[in-house]
Amino acid sequence: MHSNEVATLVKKHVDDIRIVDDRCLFATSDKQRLENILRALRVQKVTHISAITGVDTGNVVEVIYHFDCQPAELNLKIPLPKDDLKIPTITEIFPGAIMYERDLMEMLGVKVEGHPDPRRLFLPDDWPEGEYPLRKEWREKSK
Amino acid sequence: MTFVVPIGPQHPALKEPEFFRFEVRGEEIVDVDIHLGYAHRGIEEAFSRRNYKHNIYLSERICGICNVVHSTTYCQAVEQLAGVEPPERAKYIRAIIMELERIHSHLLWLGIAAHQIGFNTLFMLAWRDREYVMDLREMISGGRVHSATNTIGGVRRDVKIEHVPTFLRGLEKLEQSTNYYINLFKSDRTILARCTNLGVLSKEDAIKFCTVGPTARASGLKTDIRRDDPYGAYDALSFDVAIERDGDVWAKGMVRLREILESIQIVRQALKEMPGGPIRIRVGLQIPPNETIERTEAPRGELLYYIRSNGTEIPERVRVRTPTYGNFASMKSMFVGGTIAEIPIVIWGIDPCFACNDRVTLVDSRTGKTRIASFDELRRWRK
Amino acid sequence: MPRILSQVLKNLLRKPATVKYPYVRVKPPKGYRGAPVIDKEKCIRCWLCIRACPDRAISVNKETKKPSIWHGRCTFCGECAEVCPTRAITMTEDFELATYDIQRARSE
Amino acid sequence: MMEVVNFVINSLIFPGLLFASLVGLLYVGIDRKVTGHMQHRIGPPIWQEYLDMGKLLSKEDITPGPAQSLVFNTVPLIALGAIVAVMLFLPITSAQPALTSVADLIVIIYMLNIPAICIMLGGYSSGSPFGASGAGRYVVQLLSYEFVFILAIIAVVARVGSLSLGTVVGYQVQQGWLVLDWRLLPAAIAALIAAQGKLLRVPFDIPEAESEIVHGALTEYSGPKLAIWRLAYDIETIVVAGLLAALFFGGPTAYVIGGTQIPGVVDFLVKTLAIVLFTTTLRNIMARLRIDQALKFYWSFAALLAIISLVLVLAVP
Repeated sequence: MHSNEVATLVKKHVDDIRIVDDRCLFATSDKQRLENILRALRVQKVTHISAITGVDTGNVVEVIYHFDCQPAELNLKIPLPKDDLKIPTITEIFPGAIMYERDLMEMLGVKVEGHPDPRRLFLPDDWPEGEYPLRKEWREKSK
Repeated sequence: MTFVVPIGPQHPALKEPEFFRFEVRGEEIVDVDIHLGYAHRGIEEAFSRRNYKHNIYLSERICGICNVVHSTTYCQAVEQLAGVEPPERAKYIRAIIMELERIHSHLLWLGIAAHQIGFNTLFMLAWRDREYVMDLREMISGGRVHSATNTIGGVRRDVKIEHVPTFLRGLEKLEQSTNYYINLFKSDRTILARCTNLGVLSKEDAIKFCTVGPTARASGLKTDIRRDDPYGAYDALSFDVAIERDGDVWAKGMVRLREILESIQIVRQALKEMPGGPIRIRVGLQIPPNETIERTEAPRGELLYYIRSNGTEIPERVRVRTPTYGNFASMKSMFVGGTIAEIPIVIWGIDPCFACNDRVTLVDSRTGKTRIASFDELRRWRK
Repeated sequence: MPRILSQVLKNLLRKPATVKYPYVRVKPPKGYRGAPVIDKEKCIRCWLCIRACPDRAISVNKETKKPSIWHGRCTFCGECAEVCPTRAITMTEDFELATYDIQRARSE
Repeated sequence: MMEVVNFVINSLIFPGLLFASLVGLLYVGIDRKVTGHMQHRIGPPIWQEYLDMGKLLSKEDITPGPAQSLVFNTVPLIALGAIVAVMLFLPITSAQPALTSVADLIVIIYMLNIPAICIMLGGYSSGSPFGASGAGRYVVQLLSYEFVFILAIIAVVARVGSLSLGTVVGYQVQQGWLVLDWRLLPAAIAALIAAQGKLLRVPFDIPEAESEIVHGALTEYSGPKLAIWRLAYDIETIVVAGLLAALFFGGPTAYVIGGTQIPGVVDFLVKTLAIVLFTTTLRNIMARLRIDQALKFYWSFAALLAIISLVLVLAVP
């Protein structure tokens, strides 16, 4: 699917869509509608998730899902306020996301609900609870 | 009754530190668990503490073997953020160096795979031929491994006209020996005995776990970013995507060997069709707030960079998703049901690059007691 | 097996592909990025190299007031040589930089 | 008195420890050099094994904590002693070995297994999972090659009608090399294959496959103890080659060329070197098999060769 087709597919579930070019688009949604988008993508035979990125922007942690829609890449942003850092897992629909969600949990402290294997991935086992190295606060602290 | 066989963090089958915990019943593997993080260097965080120019060299240091593709992806992403297009000639030079890197990486894979199955002669021969590629890379970039060729807005070194004959001679030699290896791989009884029907990744599992690169292609999944989402000069270059159907170690090796041949063709074509003109343009490094993703096909598969800028010379966030990271989820389905003797070659079948993989966190000397000692030790040793 | 056997026997009669390194040296090609050296006469103290260096390997020598490159951090990217307005920094072909004292590994 | 002096000289100097270790180390050195050239590189100098041995002997003797036991410390010496003892039973200068007994082939077969058993004991007592799994693999490997090896020897014995190695060599002096006898050719091939397994060379280096289980049973050994293991292994190389030479390739024969008497020991050295180089070539053109594949190979193909030979010898007079 090219960007326009992806845009029409997900249009009713997202707040805002920015088409960069034929093969790249950004969209913003929220976690209630996430599953609808995933199902819509799945119906259209989108199976590959390239990565999940977490960005700390101050008060909000943005979780960005990068879906490979052959050839367009859909970047789906889910902003999460810092006092409610919870997001449902997508591993039931995209099992390949299992590692990325573990990474997201330990690096940014986003709680992925229903994840089958919520252990640490990169950080050592004795890493203190509540310390998330890619958060803004942590950067201030470690300067 | 099951018992646990630890592989790693230091083990002769692994060339880099990583820990695999195999649960076995007799000789049969029933479960596998991977502990990552022994080579953490905190690169994603370090990216947002340096300016765009310095980050080129940081991105090259993520992985030694595929350094050019890292820096190319990074530079292309920053060029997209800045809204500039590098000159055509620069794109071709990037393509040439990236393909040379693919050849070198796949020959390195072949050598170590041969070593894992105890075939030391093939190991030595493959690495001898890899030396030809290294010489070519040294000739055009000035470094055997780290090419330091890419810069934002183009490349720093030109391919000179007097290099071309040497290039064609070297590629000729490589093509000969690659054909020899392909024939050897197809016919040698001991290689077939050790590589076929193990570590099988079915096409369904390859799709399910989002595998990338040669690992996916060996399972019959026709995916190649160079073809699916062409970047740089790949729009204009023609090549085939090598795929195999079996999904075992042999198929993974075969895909890589055939890709070497394709890469040789690409380099030849690029040398012939390379346009003249400048090789770099100046780019102002005050990049307005924006975000972008860039995907390329590294030797091991799809490489993804996500960069967000914030108007300063320093990026807000750089996310790197390396190919090995994408392939780890599929590892369980490759191992379960196999035997202990297969572990090294199956691990090596996906061509893992742990240094690529472990780069996300930041090592801080103030949190975590075990860290204090090791970090202080490092410091003392340095002085 | 026959394929590799013939290759192996052929190799027995050929000259080995390797060389005895410390006795036989292979010269690096032109444009090799080896240890950077600073020509003090040419240096005009613009400090562009310090800004360009991605590894912060270049510092100012307190006595001579000229830059010096610490090889312990240098990654041999060649940015300093590229940025230098008077071509005072050049990349040599010297790659044998092992030393017992890491602090003395410097290009003054 | 004379006998005692003779015995001491035999066991310590010639053909015992000194001679065997000098030649064994040299042969493995040649093997490594030739391997290097076969792999299109220079390879180590021929005397590299002597240097390695000197280095290992000069190192500190370390025994890891879990491996502290009498077994772990003594098995290298037992292995070395057994393998040097076999040297005394081999015909080296002439058809007559330094020590003889009525059925010395049986003694040799037993003695050749002692180092293998010692390696297993060392591996199991080392307290390391790699050592244990290497020892486990060694058991399987021993089960696979030993049967073939013994069958091949029995074929020879049935042909010659004697269990004495001296008689076998004497028989060949009159009747020609046994390998040229069409009935025994399959047995010779089977014995060479078994020797490849006995000497732990690719494709049968499974018990010490370094990319899978580090150094197998010898993982925890270091310093002088490892040196003794290496020495035992190097002497085993020449012992197995010498045994094969005596069984199938005519044993040591003295020649007269141009009026000069060339002693049998030269013939012995040439023949053993040829056999070692043959195994070197084999190990450079193959990949390591898995243990189950090796077992299957020995019990099907190699055993079949040996059995065919035995049947032929018994059936065709």
